[in-house]
Amino acid sequence: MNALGFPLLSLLTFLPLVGAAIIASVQGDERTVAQNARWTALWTSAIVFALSLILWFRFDTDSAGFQFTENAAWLDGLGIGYHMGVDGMSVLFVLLSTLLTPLCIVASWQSIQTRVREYMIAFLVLETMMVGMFCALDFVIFYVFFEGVLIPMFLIIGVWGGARRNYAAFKFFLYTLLGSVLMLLALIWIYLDAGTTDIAALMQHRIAPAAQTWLFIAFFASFAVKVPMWPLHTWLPDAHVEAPTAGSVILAGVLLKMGGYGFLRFSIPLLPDATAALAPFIFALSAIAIVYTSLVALAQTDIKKLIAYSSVAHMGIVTLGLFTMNQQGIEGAIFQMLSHGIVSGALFLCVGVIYDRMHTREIDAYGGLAGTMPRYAILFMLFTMASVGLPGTSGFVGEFLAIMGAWQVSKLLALLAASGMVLGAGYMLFLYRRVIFGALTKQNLKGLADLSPREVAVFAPLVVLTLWMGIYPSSFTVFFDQSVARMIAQHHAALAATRQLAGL
Amino acid sequence: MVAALNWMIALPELVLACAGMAALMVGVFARRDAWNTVSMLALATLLGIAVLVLSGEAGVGLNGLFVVDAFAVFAKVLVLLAAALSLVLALDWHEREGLARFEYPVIILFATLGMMMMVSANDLMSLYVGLELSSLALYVAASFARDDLRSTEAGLKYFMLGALASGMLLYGASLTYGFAGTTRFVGIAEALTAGPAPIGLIVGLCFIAAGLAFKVSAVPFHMWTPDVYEGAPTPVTAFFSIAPKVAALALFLRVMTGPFGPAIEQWRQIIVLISAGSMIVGAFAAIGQTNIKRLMAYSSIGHVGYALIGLAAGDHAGVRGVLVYMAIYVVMNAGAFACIVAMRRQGIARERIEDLAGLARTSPMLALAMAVFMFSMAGIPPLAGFFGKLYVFVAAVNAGLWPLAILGVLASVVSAFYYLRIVKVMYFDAGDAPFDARPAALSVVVAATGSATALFALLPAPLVAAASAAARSLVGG
Amino acid sequence: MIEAGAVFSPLVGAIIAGFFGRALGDRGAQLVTIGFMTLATLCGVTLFFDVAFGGNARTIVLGTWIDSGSFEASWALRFDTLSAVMVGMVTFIATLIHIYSVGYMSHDRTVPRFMAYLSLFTFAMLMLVTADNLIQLFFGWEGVGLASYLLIGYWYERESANRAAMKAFIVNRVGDVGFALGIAGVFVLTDSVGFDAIFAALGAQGTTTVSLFGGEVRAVELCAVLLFIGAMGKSAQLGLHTWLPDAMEGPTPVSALIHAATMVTAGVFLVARMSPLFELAPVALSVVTIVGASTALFAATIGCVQNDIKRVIAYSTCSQLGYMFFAAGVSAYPAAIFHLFTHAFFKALLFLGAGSVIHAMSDEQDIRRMGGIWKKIPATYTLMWIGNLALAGVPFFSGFYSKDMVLEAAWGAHSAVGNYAFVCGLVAAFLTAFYSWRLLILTFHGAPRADHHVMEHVHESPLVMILPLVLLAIGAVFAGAVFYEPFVGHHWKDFWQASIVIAPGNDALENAHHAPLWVKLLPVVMGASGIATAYVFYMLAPGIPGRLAAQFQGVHRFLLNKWYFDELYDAVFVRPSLIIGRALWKGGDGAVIDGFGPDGIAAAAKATAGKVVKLQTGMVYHYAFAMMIGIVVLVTLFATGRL
Amino acid sequence: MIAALAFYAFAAVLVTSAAMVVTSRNPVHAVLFLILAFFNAAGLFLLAGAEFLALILVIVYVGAVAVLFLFVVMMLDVNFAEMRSGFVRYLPVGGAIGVVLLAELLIVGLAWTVSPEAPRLLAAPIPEGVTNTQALGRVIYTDYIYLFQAAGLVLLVAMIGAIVLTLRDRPGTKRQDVTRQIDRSRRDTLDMISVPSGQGMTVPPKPEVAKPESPKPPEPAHTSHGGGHH
Amino acid sequence: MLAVGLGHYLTVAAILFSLGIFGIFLNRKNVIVILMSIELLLLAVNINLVAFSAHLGDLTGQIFVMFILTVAAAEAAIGLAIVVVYFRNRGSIAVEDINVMKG
Repeated sequence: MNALGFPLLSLLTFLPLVGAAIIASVQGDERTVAQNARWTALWTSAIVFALSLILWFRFDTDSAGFQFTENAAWLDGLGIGYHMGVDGMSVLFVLLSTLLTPLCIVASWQSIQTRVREYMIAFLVLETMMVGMFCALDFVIFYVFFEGVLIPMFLIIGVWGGARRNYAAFKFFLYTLLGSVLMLLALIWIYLDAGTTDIAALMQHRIAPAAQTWLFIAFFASFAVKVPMWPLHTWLPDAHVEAPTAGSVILAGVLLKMGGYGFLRFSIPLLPDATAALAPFIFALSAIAIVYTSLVALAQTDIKKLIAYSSVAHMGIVTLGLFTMNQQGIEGAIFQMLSHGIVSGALFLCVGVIYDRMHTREIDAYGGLAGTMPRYAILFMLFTMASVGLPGTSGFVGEFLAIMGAWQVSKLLALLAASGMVLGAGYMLFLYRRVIFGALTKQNLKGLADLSPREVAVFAPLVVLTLWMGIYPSSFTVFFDQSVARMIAQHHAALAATRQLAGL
Repeated sequence: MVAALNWMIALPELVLACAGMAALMVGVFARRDAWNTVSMLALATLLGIAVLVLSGEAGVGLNGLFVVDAFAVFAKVLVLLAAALSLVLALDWHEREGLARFEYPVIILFATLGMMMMVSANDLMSLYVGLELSSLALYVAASFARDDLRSTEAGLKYFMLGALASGMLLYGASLTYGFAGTTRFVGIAEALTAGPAPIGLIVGLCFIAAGLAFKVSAVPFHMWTPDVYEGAPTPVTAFFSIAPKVAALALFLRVMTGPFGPAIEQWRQIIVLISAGSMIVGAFAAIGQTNIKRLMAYSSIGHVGYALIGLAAGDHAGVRGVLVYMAIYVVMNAGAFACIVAMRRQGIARERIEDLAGLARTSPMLALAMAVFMFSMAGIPPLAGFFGKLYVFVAAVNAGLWPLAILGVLASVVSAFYYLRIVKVMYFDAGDAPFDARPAALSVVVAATGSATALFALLPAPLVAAASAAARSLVGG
Repeated sequence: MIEAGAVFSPLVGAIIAGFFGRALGDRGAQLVTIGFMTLATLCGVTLFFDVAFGGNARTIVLGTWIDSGSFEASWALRFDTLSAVMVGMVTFIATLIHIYSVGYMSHDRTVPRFMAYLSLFTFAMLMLVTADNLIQLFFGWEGVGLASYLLIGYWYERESANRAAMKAFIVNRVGDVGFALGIAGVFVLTDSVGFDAIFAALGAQGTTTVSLFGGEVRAVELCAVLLFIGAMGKSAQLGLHTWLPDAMEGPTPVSALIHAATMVTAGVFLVARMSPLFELAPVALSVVTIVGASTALFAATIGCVQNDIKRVIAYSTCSQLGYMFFAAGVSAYPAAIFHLFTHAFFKALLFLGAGSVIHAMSDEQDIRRMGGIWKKIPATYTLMWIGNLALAGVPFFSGFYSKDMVLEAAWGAHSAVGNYAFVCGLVAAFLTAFYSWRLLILTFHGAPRADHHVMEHVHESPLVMILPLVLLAIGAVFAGAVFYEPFVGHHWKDFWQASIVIAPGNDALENAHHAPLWVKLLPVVMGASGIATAYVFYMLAPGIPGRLAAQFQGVHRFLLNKWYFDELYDAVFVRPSLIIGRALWKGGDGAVIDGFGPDGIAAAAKATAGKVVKLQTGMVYHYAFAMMIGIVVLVTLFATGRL
Repeated sequence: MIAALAFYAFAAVLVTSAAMVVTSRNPVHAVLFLILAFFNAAGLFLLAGAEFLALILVIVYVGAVAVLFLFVVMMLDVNFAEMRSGFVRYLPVGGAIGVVLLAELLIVGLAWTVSPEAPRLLAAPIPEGVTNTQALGRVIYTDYIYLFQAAGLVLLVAMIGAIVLTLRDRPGTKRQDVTRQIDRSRRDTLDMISVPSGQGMTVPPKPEVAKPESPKPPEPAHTSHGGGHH
Repeated sequence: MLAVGLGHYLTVAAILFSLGIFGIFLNRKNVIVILMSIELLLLAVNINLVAFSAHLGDLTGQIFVMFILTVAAAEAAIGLAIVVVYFRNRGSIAVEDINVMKG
């Protein structure tokens, strides 16, 4: 099995389903069921998180290979196996998923009062899909989890969402589905070409450069929608705005990372020639995303939408970094993904806090909260600063490394990436100023309670992580140093091989 | 000509025919309470025959008119399962709708017999007779609610177009016979291998394909489907959407890969066309529907389009894909129809999609099951429907059918829209009064098909292995 | 240990005051922060003497920070002469301002917050100056930016304060983009971000070129210019200066600490710190000189017509920063730092004095509504005099030494840009003296222009405010004379050692010592005439300014409106951003992307669905017809082609 | 030569009457034309040497099926139509499609080729020296017993279907009860009374006993021909 | 020209078939005419088969025709039965009236 002697990753993946089954089987009146569902979901996700910490401590950071691997037969007819494992590039995402889930459950403790049972089941199923996706070492397994996420997320947005939840849920679902099905074809092509969908084996497989472009476009269709890259981003603001708080947290925290992870796991290593050829195209889109969505964010009147657009801009930094194909760029991108997972999740939680109290997300409905909610103001400030990439917070490291990487590719690109620093500061501070600062003139805001202990408990880990990742990021980058270095080396080797072939 | 009768290989069919007649007798003489008795008898027969089919041996018999191979066994078991499932759905429904006449299960039995004969056909004549046996039974079943205008209209439309379709099929068969000098599948294949197919045979091929396409309701021979599905009593619609579809597709596969196997280059294009058309119509036409049965009709047209992708590939992978697809399709469609059958409020069967509103609150398990079926039909992993599509697309890509594969995935996105709409109505929309209590049998069907659909990913190997073996017996490889 | 004490004790104070402020109470928070600041000062001043005069330069590595491939940045405390000067100055002045704040902010509602911010700022500034690599410098850089943002917007209920805070942060960010890119450039050039490694690698990279927008430029020039853009942002140089006057929305101690004495000088520090790089980049140095000189002149012109007491001093700061830059630009880094050092004292003194005046005038800031109060607040009056004397470069006050040195160095560069800087500097010196005395006279002399209600309340500030002023005044008087010799004397190299590098051939500083007498005298003359002019204008013939303003209405308005920079930026950047953002949102996202993308496709699908459904007429003959068409099409396609 | 003339005659009438079937306004006329068409088709069969089939066509089709059509047409008593509006409207398109189809089929028919393999593959060559009926009789119950039985099932299903669809179980209708019929004993129903001649008769009063009704035909007559094939 | 061959029979069958098809989709009034058109289709098939049978010297075609006749008879029975029940419900068998369900 693996070094641990038990299938840790499968356990992490499927344990939430057990919790979901328990919740589903609870009988009784609505209150009992709801309370039971909450506690069961919390305990399940907490246990999963605790188990996932084994990954943190036992992961061998000196190795670039896959660890904690598991293998089993599955789709016999196609020779596709159940293969799980993590390497440096995925392990932290697993932890991110397992961390955010219990926080989301706690955050939903009171804000979700209807159909609690279904809500908690949906979240646990979602956790299964997320963890499974990051652990999958088989392309088909990956795809199954990658797509499977849509189901619970669709329900979460649609059932517990806001006024335009139908539109948002459908848009989210169909948009991402459209992207993924094209990837499915590419997946099948690769499978037929290589005879396997095992990721480790695929890494050794050379795909004809002529085919790579098409495959890359197919992958791009899927991952770019998920990331989301401009101009495929419009589902995101809608989905974020309508989703319940915890849904937005997961959406921003983990789901967007699936696209970046996909690029990292598949597009770049499997399709080196196409990656090299199409990188400028990606850069162009990323740069546009950074400037364009930042400007759009400036014009927003809805808090969540603003943060959603900021996510698009931040993910533009990620895609930009990923395709620089140098250590700083890629590590910056990965770090930015992790950081964004924490920070944007926290920002959405921040929005949730006031939404729970006021039931509006209009920026104009707020103002001067610093007076009544000082603790909240501090937290919001911290995450705002992390979002604009203030050194010492997690947001800085990724962004800065990505800019370092971008500079090595193109000066103009780095300039555009860095312009996000200014624009980001612009819209985030603009938001903060209008919500937190200013005179407290609105009557209905005067009685707002500051953060409750439960809310503080939700934020505490995120605060710690934001600062930890900002002050001592090496403890995170060490996980993926080796994997990234290996990937870059392989990329350049593959390109050299192609050149050699072309030369002959 | 030495007749190798070898009638034992047709034992399941013989037994089924006898059982059908016996059930008829029971019904005639038992008078009043015949409905339940005959239904149970028919159910038992169907399941018993399935066992017989599984335990039977392979071979060609009845003077070469009849063939049993792994492919036939697979398809027959599927047909029998489908028939049994739809019969279970009918148990309660027919009683409530005043249709509880013992002839129904008998007709189902004979229809099933006809389908088994189709599946086992090894000659154009046995193909025709089997097809007509099942068709006639289906015409009757469609108009079974004889006092209901919609039901009789469904029967009438189905009949008229069906007769036209069999006319086409026959015309094609006659041309084929005229070219090959024989109606035996093997003979036709031999005649075709001798040289390039002449125009006459190609025309015959087109006509036969058209006739079969009608049976599987592929575009442009699909027009009857929505009306018939809507008009026929719901359990009959359930039956229509699964059993004849499997049988006809199996026949389609056998005819195209068997006798016309050497002419694959010609018919592949035909299949590509009708497959593409079916996927498009199935994806788009269902969008505006308000009647859920009609929606399911378009959905089934779309699904046939996907299955035909596998046929277009025409190789082992393709046939396997079709079989896996259809097996999964049968299960999820039966489940979906079980949910539709359960849509009864204050004694009146409901068919509008809006009637599902709020189901997630009033009947969470039913809603969950329906959601599972809908997501599965949309092809979202990890539900079973995804794997059906996966196998079909693997075949398509393998055969280089890129346009079809791309069209297929795009159509699946479009069709996801209306599947999602049902989920949306159940989960997002405000509730209505709950449905009437549903009979236990229905719940069992829903639970069984629902868990099979949801958990297929855990253990896909048996089905895939069986389909693979079946495909091998048909096309080798 | 002492190093860490100097840098981290303000942080400890900030944390305690910030998070436990409510428990500690105002007094407790003040005690804690001042206590830790005093500790820092003790350490800092000790280090100043130990390192700068003892020659014990050292670097203490605290741990790894960012590590990505060859990109390695660590947390470290670097103490060389340059750092030590800064640490000593910063801790000393910051402590005084902490103490001053006790009095100045005594009526504020959230004293602990204020004290925590101040300490936080000090910590960030110390991290900046003790950085061992560019990244940590950037950390401190942004950290002071944050603290500045928080402190400017301290009175968050005031809309103008919020705007000013945002403006400060964002304009600084523009500079930071240049800084960040500069770091990237340096990293790519030298494969390192640590100072020692950079400087070691630079020698070999002097001729490396990079392509930029189609052309080839020398890499070091590019890096130096980019870094200087960062410095411009923080030090409010021409173009990126607009935030500094607005920053006066913050409480006066903040203006003193951040926007006069310490933070704004970070840019100068950066250029000095990166002197090995700049020495390889003559073009960049010319840019520095020109920008610095222009700023010095430009800010001084505006300072002459402003009416807000703090804004006048703010523009004066801007102008003095320009002096420092052009000093650095002519490779006279020691002169720049020396002016920075003296300026810190007298400018903090001026600001705190202004604060004292404002305090006395019941929060009145407009000098047109002051006057005639010199007798009521003699201590403040005296201290303000000292500050202005130093600022105007009146002999033997500290400003005299440093400003003369700067101007002599500019002359000493013997280059076109040097001469430009020299001329600008001279004119600016005149203007400086002019507006300084304009300020003094309008504020303290003449007939009281405030209403008598305010006048009745005019009172001398408490001791806790005056005491720091006195200490600063001592500095303003003596710092120049005392530190002239080590900082910029003939043996400046012994003092600065390796912390500042001047390439052979860039002899401005050396030449300055041999400047002719007229060069040395001219600034003093300019200062004196400035004072005299102000005396004439505002004391003897108060009608002249009004007549001049009427006469040169255009010029006056131009100056009064600060050369229309704010309006320009508003029209070119701010407004368009919002308009474009809105257009992209509604038009780009809404109409185009969604319109042709998801929504458009969905609508098209629905329309298609409607059409497909219409085919389904319900008529059997149509169905049969469809089948016929189907078969005919199939036959036609596949059979007739084979005839 | 005569055969050829006969062919053309039969063919011409066949085609003409078929056209009339499709176009005549009165459904009764249409049925009658259909019958005419069947007769002529039978003639063609005869010419092609399929005597048995020719007879079957006349007997079964004309005798049963066509008459059934006639029966239903008259039973449903549909008033026959004014000029078909749709007919004209759709004629151009429909005609075009029909002409294309016809052209294609004609091309196919006229350029017919038989596979070179065909002679080898014949399943049931026409035996020499036996009549057509005999030849068919030889194989139909042996080689093709499967189809024969299956056809029987088809007819059975048709029968069941026709019954289930059209048989009305009207309340009050008297139905045949076979058991009771069989169970009847003469004693219950019959009293043998010897009547002295010339005296007249008095019937003693007795309890009412259901009289055996003559069984009502359970469904329309057309199923009967199905039985005829068995 | 006068010698009657396979082609002649096929021609007749083709014409019949086309007429049958024509009848189905041009008829607007009476369903039963459609049923009759279907009989024409089958007749065309039968002529085809008989002609091929004669041409090839093979009995199979004739056997096929026999079963087609049988099945067609059954089909006609069912068809008419359905027409009858439909008439009972709708009171009309005009083709244009059979349009309750559409879309």
